[in-house]
Amino acid sequence: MNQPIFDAEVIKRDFPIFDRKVRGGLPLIFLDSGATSQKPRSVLDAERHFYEFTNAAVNRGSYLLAEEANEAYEDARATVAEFLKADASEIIFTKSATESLNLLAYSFGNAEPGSNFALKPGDSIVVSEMEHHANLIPWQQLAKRTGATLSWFALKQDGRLDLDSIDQVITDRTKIVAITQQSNVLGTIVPLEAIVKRAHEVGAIVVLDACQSAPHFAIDVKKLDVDFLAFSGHKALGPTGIGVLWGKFELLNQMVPFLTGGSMIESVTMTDATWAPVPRRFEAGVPNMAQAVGLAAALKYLTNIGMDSVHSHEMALTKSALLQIAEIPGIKVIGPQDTDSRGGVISFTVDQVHPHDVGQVLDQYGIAVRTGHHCAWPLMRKLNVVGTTRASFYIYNTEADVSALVDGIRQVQKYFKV
Amino acid sequence: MNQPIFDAEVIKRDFPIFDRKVRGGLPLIFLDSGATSQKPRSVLDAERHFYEFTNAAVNRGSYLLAEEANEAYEDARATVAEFLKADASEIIFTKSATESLNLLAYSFGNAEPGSNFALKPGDSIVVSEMEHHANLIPWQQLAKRTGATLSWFALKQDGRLDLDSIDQVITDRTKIVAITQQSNVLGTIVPLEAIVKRAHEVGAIVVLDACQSAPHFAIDVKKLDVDFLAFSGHKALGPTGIGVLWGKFELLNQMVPFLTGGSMIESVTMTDATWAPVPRRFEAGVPNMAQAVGLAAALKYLTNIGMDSVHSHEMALTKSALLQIAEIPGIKVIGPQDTDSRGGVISFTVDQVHPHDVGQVLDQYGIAVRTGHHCAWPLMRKLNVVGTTRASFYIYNTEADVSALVDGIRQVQKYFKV
Amino acid sequence: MELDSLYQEVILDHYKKPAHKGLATNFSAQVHHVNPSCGDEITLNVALEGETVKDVSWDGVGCSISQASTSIMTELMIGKSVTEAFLILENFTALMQSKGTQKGDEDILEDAVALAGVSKFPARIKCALLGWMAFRDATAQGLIQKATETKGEE
Amino acid sequence: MELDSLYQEVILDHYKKPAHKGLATNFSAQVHHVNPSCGDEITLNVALEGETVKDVSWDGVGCSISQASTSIMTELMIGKSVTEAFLILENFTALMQSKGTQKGDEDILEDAVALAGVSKFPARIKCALLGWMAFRDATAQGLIQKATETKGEE
Ligand SMILES: Cc1ncc(COP(=O)(O)O)c(C=O)c1O
Ligand SMILES: Cc1ncc(COP(=O)(O)O)c(C=O)c1O
Repeated sequence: MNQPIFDAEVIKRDFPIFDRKVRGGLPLIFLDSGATSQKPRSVLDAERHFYEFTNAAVNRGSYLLAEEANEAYEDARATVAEFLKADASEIIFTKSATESLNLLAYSFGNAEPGSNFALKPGDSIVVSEMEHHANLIPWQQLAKRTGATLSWFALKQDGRLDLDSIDQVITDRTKIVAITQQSNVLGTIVPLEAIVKRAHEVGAIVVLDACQSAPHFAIDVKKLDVDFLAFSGHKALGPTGIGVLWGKFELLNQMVPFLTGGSMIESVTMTDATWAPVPRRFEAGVPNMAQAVGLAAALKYLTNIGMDSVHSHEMALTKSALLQIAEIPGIKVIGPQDTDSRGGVISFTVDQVHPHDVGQVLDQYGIAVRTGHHCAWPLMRKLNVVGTTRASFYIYNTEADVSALVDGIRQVQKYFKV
Repeated sequence: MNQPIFDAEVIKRDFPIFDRKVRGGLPLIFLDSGATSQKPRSVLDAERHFYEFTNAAVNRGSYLLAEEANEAYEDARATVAEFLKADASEIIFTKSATESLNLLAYSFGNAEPGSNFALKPGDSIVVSEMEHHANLIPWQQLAKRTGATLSWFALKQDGRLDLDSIDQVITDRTKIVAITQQSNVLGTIVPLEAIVKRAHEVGAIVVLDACQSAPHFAIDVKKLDVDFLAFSGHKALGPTGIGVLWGKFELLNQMVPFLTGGSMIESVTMTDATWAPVPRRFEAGVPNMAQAVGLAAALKYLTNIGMDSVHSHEMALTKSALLQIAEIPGIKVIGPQDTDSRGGVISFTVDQVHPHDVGQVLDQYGIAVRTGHHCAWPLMRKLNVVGTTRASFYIYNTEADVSALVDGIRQVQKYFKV
Repeated sequence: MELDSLYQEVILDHYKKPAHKGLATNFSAQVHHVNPSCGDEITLNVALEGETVKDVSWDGVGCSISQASTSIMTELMIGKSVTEAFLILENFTALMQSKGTQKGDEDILEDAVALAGVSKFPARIKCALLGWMAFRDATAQGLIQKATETKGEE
Repeated sequence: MELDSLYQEVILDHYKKPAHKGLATNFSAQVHHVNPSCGDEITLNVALEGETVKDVSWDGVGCSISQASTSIMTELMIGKSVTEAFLILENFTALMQSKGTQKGDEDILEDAVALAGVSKFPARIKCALLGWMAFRDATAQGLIQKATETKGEE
């Protein structure tokens, strides 16, 4: 499992951006795929092909282009479904994971009082202390609007969630458990089984933020048995402007719409409207068709490599990076120190140097990392750090990139004389 | 004004899709730009260039690519602002006009009771009988959620709004007037001055659906003096998956967010969050950066041609089509019969032939038109038709396309022996 | 011309003279279906007698395909047992999904094989199915109702 | 190296030994500002005496640029009239927006010209401005408060 079965140097050639040079002619060492990934040529070609050959509005046309556009769009839906081992009728295209999560929070908020998804004072929504703002603030707002309370799994010193108190966190009053599969800051992979089991025991639904997992390892929604799952295309080699919401059909089917407008209706009068079947009920307006097609090409590219290989490759780099960073005095890795239940995201601090300054010096060597609170501000407060520097790996990264990072960190220390 | 100053045949060469053939080798005669427009090469190139050279997540990075991505994204915002004669801080990127209009409806719905935008029972929202579902259902839903009532301008037999009763429709209780600038079915252009004047007199805000206008003639938001305006990129030569919401800064600045998540916050704790300044407050998550860049290229392409020329060209085609269609017995144009205050959208019915069948026969000749209710179902009911066939023109259409349409209609009649 | 594979003579005939159009007053169940993408609507009545489809009548607006398809369907279904009717329905649905690869079994579908060409035009499949889906729905409702009534009488 | 144009010696000195860091207890106004994109925070006190900036003190966390820039700003502002202070502020803001085209007026900005290089790094401009914006805000609040108090005394 730890042996990468593809050559990242060869993979890299599929990604046009690596032909460019940065900061005075240096090659690009891109270690920020946790924020957004680069795109292979096949994705750019697929999107362009859509515009150049079949561009027309879906759902409405009786001419050839519209038929073809429809087919391309629905094929993309089927590809996403296959990627998640789900049914195509359960796949909703959104603009981003952020929209997917907001869709859920607003749809639940729109539910008729007394109906399945309606929340009321006394009900509770459970999140964790390491959620990305996108899987935290929508639930804060839903809690405020409905009078429900927000509870959370606390973080332990080792960068893992404290699940000992699971029965106190998820209670009979819990209606929603919204949790990340992998932390975008610490790389921690959350043990979902216990959480899903407990949530379903008390009749709560589980919403999984798969932004940092779906692009990096194989996912089977049936095996996970969560109820909803969200991820963004742009972090999975896909275009910007496309996200996915998957949900169990029988749940989606009971839900009321979020965005309203064209194509999501059954019938409309001046004062009222009824809704189309799922998934169209949740896709108002002319959809992001070209981006859906691009995302499908991205997922095919990943499937072609094999998600298990993607994961092994990243874990090999992560292991190597963790070992080499551990040897540098004054560097502290925040989160799990080994490759057990963690992904290819490494956050660290450099003694006496602010993350922003770390990132700036690395940039001078062509190394792109992320710095700051990584949209997980409560986690930063909990860890008592102002921010971290984060390196994240993907299929186009190599051992040479890891070495460059490690050398770069030493240069940071030298530059700031620490 | 009625003299087109560009050659549509030359323009057409900028649009790769016209190289393809349809239905047994016929050239594509695309008369469905009202649903979505085709894309010039420069737009596809701009999007691709973003992915191949500067792809990185905006708002967060301290490395070169992120700086460049940020610049590209903010330049795009500035280009949109210029196109509307607005300020860049007033431009919000959404995924579509549908999202833009929902953003408003939800943000108003989220307003604290008693605050500027909050609605309460007794308040009224005004729309018109010819709204697209996207500018109707969000307001229906907002009315339902707040207890406000929905009122509307009725349609007259000539396809124009009945503004005689304006003082009865817009009253002291009116808080929002949401209206289209041009009907996507009838082509009717709405006389806004009277509506805006009356709305502001009673302290209501005016939301303009510019989906069918912004791509087709010059817009100056300061002159229009509306308060908010929405349009979709894909109808304006731009990519799918991008929309625009413009609003007066002082209004946007008082509004609470719609989508919540990353990049739209000022500060976040586990239980609460405060919001970033406008426009970021309304752009949660990693935005549709490549699409924003593509839209900017589209608007530059249009500006380059000149919006007045775009309009004259379309009106010349419309005039010609109206005249030629009038000569065919059994065809009825729905809406204004001349080119006075109307745009390049022509809806018609063919006696004894259902629109779907009309569209099907036209398709056989390579002609792409839209058929059905055009997401304006209440308007269809009012007109007492089950649907219409709609031809809509854009810069790449020619007199030859108009002739093909007219010949096609005669073939429809022949085929169905009517 | 490809168009002729869609608009067979039989279809145009049924379109001009639809069978069983106009709602009968006696029925076991009534349903109203719409095709949201084009706005076509149908109201359809089914009268069941025991296990037999005694009568089907309908009214509505729609394109030639949906009108003809509904008309053909009524002629096929009236007099059949519910089981036979559902078999025909399955058969027809499969034909519509066949993307032009099947011609349809004339023994089972009779005149409805004329609609085989529709399967090559994805946007029109819903038109062809509108009446059939309404029939399925109405028949199912009729059966359920009957079952409930019988139970009530026990 | 381009980096040296950003991290001038003066900046690193101020970063290591920031001036007027630690909040004074006497002040006319206190503000708290954050840089939402990186999480840096600053609390800043301004003490006004008549039209003069008597004292500026601050505390907070941030990168070398924001810490050094704030430190340099305090040394510049203390003792200046409010009008002079705002002039310096305008001057510095313009320098930050200059995209590396200006070197800054040393007569006005003194040590702050060392920050000219920041303007070539768009992501860092907000860092450099954090303390300055806090100062502007606090001073404005202090002035308003004074005006209100004076009015109250009338
Ligand atoms: C008048 C009008 N308003 C709103 C819309 C909705 O635009 P979109 O589907 O791109 O969100 C459209 C187009 O479909 C339209 O024509
Ligand atoms: C864990 C996690 N959740 C949610 C998001 C939000 O994704 P997006 O900004 O693409 O909507 C991100 C990425 O920014 C993430 O890392």
